[in-house]
Amino acid sequence: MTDHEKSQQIYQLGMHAIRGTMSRKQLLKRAAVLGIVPSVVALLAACGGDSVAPPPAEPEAPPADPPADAPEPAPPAAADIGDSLVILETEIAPGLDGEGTSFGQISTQTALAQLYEHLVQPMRTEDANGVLVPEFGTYEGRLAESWEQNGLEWTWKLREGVISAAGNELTTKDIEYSLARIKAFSPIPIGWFLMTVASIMSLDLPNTDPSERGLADEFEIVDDYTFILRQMEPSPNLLTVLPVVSLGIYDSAKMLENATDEDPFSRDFADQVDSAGFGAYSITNWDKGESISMTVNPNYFRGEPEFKNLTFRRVPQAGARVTAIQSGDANVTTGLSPKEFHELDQSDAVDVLGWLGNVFVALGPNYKSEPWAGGGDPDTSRLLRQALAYAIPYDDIIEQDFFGQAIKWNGLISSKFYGAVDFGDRYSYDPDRARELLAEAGFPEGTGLEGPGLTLSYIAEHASFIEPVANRIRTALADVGINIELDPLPQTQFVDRETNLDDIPFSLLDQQVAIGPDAGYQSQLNHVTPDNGGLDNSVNYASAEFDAIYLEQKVNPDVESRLAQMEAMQAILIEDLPRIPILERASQIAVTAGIRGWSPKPDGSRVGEIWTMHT
Amino acid sequence: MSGFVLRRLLLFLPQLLAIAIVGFALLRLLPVDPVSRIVGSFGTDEARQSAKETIGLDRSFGEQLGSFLEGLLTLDFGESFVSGDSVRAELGDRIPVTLQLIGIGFVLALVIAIPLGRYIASKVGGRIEKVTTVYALFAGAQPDFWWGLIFLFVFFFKLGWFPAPLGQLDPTQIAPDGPTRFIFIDTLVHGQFDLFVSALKHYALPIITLTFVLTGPILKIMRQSALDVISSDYLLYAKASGFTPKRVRRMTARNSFAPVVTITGVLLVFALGGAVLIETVFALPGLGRYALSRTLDTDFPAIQGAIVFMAAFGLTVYLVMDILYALLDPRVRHSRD
Amino acid sequence: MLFVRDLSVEYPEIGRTTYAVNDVSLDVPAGSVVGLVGESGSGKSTLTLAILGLTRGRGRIAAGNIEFDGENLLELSEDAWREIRGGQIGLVPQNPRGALDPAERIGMQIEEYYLAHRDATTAEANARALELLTLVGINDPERRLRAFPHELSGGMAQRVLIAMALSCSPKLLIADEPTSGLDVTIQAEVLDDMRRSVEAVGSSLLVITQDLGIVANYCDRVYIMHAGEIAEEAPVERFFENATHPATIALLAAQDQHYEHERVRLRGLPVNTRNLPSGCYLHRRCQFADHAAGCHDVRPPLTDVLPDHRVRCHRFREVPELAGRRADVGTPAESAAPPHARGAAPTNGALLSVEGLVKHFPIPGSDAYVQACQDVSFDVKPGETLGVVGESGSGKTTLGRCVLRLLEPTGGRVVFDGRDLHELSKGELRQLRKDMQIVYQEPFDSLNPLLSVGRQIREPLKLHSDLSRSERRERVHELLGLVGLPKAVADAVPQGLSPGTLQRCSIARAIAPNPKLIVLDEPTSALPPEAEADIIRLLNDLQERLGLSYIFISHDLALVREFCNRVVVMYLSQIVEIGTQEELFARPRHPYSRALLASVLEPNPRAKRDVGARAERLEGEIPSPIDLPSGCYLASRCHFVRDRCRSEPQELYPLVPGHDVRCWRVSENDLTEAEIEESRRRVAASANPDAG
Amino acid sequence: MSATDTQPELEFEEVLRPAGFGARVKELLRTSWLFRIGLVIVVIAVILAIIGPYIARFPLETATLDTNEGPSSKHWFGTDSNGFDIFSRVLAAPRIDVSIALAATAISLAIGSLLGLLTGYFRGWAGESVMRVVDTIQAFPLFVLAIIVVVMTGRSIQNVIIVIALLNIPIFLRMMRSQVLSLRERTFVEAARSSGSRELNIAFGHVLPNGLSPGLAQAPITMGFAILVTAGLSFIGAGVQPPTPEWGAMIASGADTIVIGEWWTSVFPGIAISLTVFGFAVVGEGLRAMYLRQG
Repeated sequence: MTDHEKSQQIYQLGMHAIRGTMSRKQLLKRAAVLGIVPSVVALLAACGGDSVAPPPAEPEAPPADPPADAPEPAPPAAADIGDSLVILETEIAPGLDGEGTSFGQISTQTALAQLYEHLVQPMRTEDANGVLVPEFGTYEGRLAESWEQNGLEWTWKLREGVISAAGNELTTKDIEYSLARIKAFSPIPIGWFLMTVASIMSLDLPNTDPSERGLADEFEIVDDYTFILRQMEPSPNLLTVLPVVSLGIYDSAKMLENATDEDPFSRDFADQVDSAGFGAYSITNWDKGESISMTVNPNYFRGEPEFKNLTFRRVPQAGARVTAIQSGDANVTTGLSPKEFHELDQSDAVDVLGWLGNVFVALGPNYKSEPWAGGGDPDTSRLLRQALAYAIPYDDIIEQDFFGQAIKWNGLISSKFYGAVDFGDRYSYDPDRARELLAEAGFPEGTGLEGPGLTLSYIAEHASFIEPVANRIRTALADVGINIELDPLPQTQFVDRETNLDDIPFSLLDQQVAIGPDAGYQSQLNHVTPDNGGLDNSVNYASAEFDAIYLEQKVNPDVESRLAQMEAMQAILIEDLPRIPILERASQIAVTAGIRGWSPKPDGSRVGEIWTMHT
Repeated sequence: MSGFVLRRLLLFLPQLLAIAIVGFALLRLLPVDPVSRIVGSFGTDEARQSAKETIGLDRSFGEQLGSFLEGLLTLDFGESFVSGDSVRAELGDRIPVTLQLIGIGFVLALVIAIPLGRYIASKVGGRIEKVTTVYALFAGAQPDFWWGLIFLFVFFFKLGWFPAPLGQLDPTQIAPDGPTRFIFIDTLVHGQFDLFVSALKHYALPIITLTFVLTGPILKIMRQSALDVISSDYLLYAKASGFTPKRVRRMTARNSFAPVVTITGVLLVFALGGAVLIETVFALPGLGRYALSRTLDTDFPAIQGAIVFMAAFGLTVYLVMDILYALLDPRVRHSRD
Repeated sequence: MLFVRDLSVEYPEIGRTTYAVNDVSLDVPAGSVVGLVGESGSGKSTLTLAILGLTRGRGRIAAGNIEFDGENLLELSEDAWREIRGGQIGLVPQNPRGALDPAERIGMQIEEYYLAHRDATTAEANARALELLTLVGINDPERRLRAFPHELSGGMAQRVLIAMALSCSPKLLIADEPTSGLDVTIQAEVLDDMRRSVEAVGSSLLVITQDLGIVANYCDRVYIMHAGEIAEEAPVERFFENATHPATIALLAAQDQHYEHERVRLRGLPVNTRNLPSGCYLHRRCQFADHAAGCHDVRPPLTDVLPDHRVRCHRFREVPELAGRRADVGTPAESAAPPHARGAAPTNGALLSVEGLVKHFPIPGSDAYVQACQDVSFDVKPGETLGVVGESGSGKTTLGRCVLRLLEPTGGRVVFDGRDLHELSKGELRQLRKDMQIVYQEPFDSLNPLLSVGRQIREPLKLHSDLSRSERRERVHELLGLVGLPKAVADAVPQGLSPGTLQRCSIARAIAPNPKLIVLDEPTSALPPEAEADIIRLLNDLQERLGLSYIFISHDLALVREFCNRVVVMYLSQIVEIGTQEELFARPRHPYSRALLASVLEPNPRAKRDVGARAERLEGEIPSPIDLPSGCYLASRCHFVRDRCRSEPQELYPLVPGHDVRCWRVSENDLTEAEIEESRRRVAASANPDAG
Repeated sequence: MSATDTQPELEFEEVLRPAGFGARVKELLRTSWLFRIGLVIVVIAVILAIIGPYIARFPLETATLDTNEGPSSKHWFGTDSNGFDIFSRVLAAPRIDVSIALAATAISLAIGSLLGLLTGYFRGWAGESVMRVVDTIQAFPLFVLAIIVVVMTGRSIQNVIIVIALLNIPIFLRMMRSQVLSLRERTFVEAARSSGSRELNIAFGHVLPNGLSPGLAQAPITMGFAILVTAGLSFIGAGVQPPTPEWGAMIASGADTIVIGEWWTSVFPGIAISLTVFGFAVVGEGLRAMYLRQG
């Protein structure tokens, strides 16, 4: 079976999974449904890891981290915060199982990051602004004390004396349990992820009966603190995958206490009742949908954090979150608009921390919808897309709508990812050029342009800052003769249509995050056709040439030639423009003045590990 | 009288059932498809089928309706498509918030509007009467959500008298768990007076907003009906009969309350639905926002649960209103159209 | 007892103050009955309230003195006032149903009234309430005590109020139009009761009324109010014979043959007290107003004509002569042939014949029904006026509707112009409608308030004629002329027009399609007395010109006598007597007809209804039309009742040709004149033991 | 009296009131300052609904670089985050708000009155059933129903109009029906019948126009209410599509920033709603008082 066939099959299974896992709890209880959820993976918290090699772009990246440029590091205002933090979020985790229905939710990932601990995490160093910047490619052991690679075999040594919140000591049993649990529900996201990206488990013959899905060759216990992982084929991404937020290790003792015959892996318990992790915190109170409170795990191996009690509260209104953090009613919040971060940055009571990760804004003209399909002619389509790319006032958007807290995106792969190419000013704001291209495509001055693609959709809940962008684009497109309408969609609808149905005719994407910091991976996520293993090709881009190179680089162990292949792929993308890249924006977080130690991740969990926060 | 009440009671259940069924059918008639949203466009037929089976949409309309109605008997609305939780439990958390908001808002509005309306009715043509009448007209025609924002701007942002709009309590405070889920009751039951005060502060602005808007129409009706009574022949005759002022006041009160009862009922039903606006402004986790967000999520069981509760609430209000009206005005006991 | 001096009630308004009662002085001596007469809006009701220290709305008593029983009321404290109100001075208000608290049971209201003035227990008050309801002749008083006001008829409510007013035996009873909502037979009963109670305890009675019959029969002294002032005051005989003020004369002329109506009538609507003219308030309306006499500029003082006869008119010496009272005219009772009635009915075949008409109104949700018409048969000949009289609930209005098939009869036949109405198709019926029209009681109600009068008159023309638009317009103007109205009315809406004018418009609409028959359903009962006379003249005039036939439905016997050729008397869905006008009024046979006639109050103090006439009075209340007795429907109220009456349904027996009576005793000559005389004598004796 | 002998003349104090609405409104205008104010507001709102978009000082839907500016001599009401001129959009919004209100009210008035007329005039089990249905509908918080329907069928002006019309049909239906129930007992209806008019002609020619008065007096109030509902729906994102200038959506766009002091984005459209709805309410009250006086 070729890789191609394999990934196709897995893809099909994955689709099953979405149906099952996304539908509801009972299904999970029955644990009878297979699936992977590529779509949600796209939204999923990206793994915190780095590519093997540091992204080449970093040294040259012109504006480093805009918010970090804040005139002077605000003097740590004498905020007497105490040992409790109030964190405001747009949503509160509806479930806490890394393999549960809600694993894709930012709020769930934020909570998991506090409750569970991982084998490894990327190394981070705190910069002057109090941001723990990940240093891609270097890892520190967490639950793992050390590890050794030998071909396809990785030998892991666990840290001794690590005690869970429930008081149980970590042993290889817990690793076995956690992996078995992942496999039992495979192929669901994490299992799938381990398999496809890190090539850990042989999942080519999925079995719907969980009882027959024990760990086989891929895992072996040596003693209480030593175990071996085996890969199917060489993949440099294992360390990248392990820090994925929902890959936390379970306290098997506690989990088994709560298992039932129907639910041997305690999914109901882990998803809806309590956590069972080795993380820094444990749950004290959970008001579904409204708030979740945590207190410190006294046994945490890294010691006590400065903030002992956490309260996550749901405050969907950005304005309310802003006021709350200003008034000191809350200490941490995210999910604000650039403007709000900008405003907060001026306030003495609040510090805004920022890091330029892989959050981007792009237009997604769908190949299924006219006029972007170009009537079936790829050339017309390409010309139209290029016209769009020349018609967008990048600088205005960055300055007016993002207050300079973003940079123009000169490519279709996040600039900090491994293998990303910066195409410079391949496209810049040039309305005359846009008009020319439009005419060339057969639509002089926009005459003759029609179709559902002229309705631009975006997430209504993000309207406060994405709508100005949409309006600016609308105005700019009108200027070159493309008249579009706006159609904000509720988040759930937008996400479903964007990731599952792929039928949004024209979307304004925001916060699209890739999970693997690797150009190949991001291509697989966004641009490869489903037939060749593409995951979230929401604009239905299909290029045989591109797919062919992708499949080659995927199994290419040679670093140099793989880099060349990835560059070739991006060269195709930048001409075809399956999406119109607009900008990369900063990941930001607002904290009560004086709080430091934010450990950002290139994902949606935003808040990161709170354990590292301090004043 | 008892016949009247009985007749109204007999209507109650069929009406509730009708709304429940219409709501149920409406969700299935509207162009939304929870299955597609769950499965995605690449879903195979089996996948669609399995998802359908899971959420029960594979069965015939009649069967679905049957089990929905069966659930209704035990107030079981099923489990949410989105959260997987029991909709009844979710409603149990949300409903108290909205009921407290509009309940207190209405009590205050009535306590202000009734005596004031009665008072200005006796001062027709006077300055206070004119100002109050204009106020009544004005307040009855206002966007409450906007006033909520204005109040927030003034009393929170500018003056800092009230806490940030962050729900029922300060973010650090944790609401007691039960027994009623009404925070004002639960905090007292548990003797958590600090939480009670905090809740009071958090509810203050939304309630003031609601009261500000509600006072208008109630005042208008109260003024008019008190005016009608004051200028009525029977009141004049009561005076001409040498009745004591106390008796005359009782007569005025009793006869002018009936229209107030009606308008209160109508407003109450509307406020339950309109509460979503104030809840949104003040981030109160109430029923309105629940209904809104679950509507956005195409969460059928949750929407159905919300519809049934709201219908039951509305019908109960109308029932109580009719009975009160009949108690106050014997004329309707005999014939009511 | 009561002496009112220079009383004024003012209504302050922005910029000016108006006086609803202006400088009024009025005496009600102990043991007397005083009448207060005036058009609506003349300030009568305001005055009566002011006597109790009350005003409506923002009014206040601006000046004057009220001395009652030796006390100056206006100096009283509020507590003392409360004792006077209801305790010393009882008020029977106008609008009886509106005067009762709608949310309180009747019994409770009476008890509270009683307890407000008497130190008694609730049980005693309850007993008193029961006693009083019985006294004012309410059937089944225990049940009524538990009733709410809306469950009572207007008449019953009026009696409840009378009972309340009498409950504390007040020294002065003020009755504001106490009988306006009552049927004639009951009206007489109530007034007799009130008068009797005044006589019995030596208290006094102030009656506010527009009905000169009541004045003539019950009052000792009369005050005429006009525009908030007393226009004239006089003892009752002098009032009728030597009226001096033009307003008084106009009032009298409408009901009294002694005056030539056209010569003395007041023009236009009553003067609005909010907008009083200079000089004599009446000068614009008065036919005798004269610049030279100062009518236009100088407000006339109240001047003594005789010591007990005062009048507020500059020309009081000339007016009686100018008005031309004819001393030679007899009282109406004596005049055999009223001027407008034509004695002999035309003899040609019937235009309309009604045979065995039955109309039931089923009561929803039960098998019961209201019997509105039972076996009604009569004819109407071309050019004839058939009167239908009866009290409320007798079925006369239903009959009028059924005849026109505006209601579907339950049984029987109506043949109009040779065609059975009930065999006609809907279309044919609509065609035939042009030949039969109707004029209604309520002028405001019978015209569409939104449409112009002209359009409403045009409507039948549009349906039933081929006239072009402009022809129709012309025809409307012609019709308006015919009913005595200017063309301009055509473009006006009904609002703002007087009831009399509106009724003319209704008549114009009725005659527009050139009908053969018009049903007149109490066309004048909602009109003030003067307008009533005008309308009757107009109808007579039109009948002469256009050869119309009328069915004239009325409860007013005087009008029927004046206006009709033949008369049908209805009682409880049945015709009890039918005959020519002369026959019926000269020799009424049926006990009900007799009672009805006997209840008529002649506006002539010299022809007071004698006490003996009470023999004709009917006892108790009309039985419910849902649950009619098996025998004679009148059995429960009739003085001449025999056992046979109670069991045997009555038939219409022909007495003489053209005169049928539904009473077996009359038909079998069982009820003799002697017996009637005997009955009279007996009642007279019991009513007035002293005279016995 | 002989009718034609004398020159017909009217009694003095009788007033020939022309048939028509205008004359009565004039009277109302003369007597009530509040009504004058209300009418001025309504007239302005209606005029703006027609010309608002054309008198705007700045393009309504063209994003500019002047974002989030406070009120100034250039941008009288400031600008929002899109760089839209708020003053221009406040003036242009009646095009949407007032039009939606007008259309929805007209539809509900027409349908409600028609149903009310039919169920009231031709009574029967069908009419009774309609009333029970209306009872039931009215017991439901309709704003929520509106949300459900608009969210699920898509935001569009048509959907908003239809939903608001549905909300108001029961009000007009009840008004008309109760009017008709009393009007059909009025004798002028029977008079028309006795003239030979057909039932339908009577129902539509006589009963309908008379029964309409309270509904017409209610109409401005309903319009105000419709503006509130439109704005409310937009506020929670179930209204019209952006960037259409609409007051509720404009308030919503500033809702997040008003609490951090950027007040102008929400305040000005709010004032516009507040005044407009008040104006409609005042006019409605005035008409109602007029109707009651004449009734």
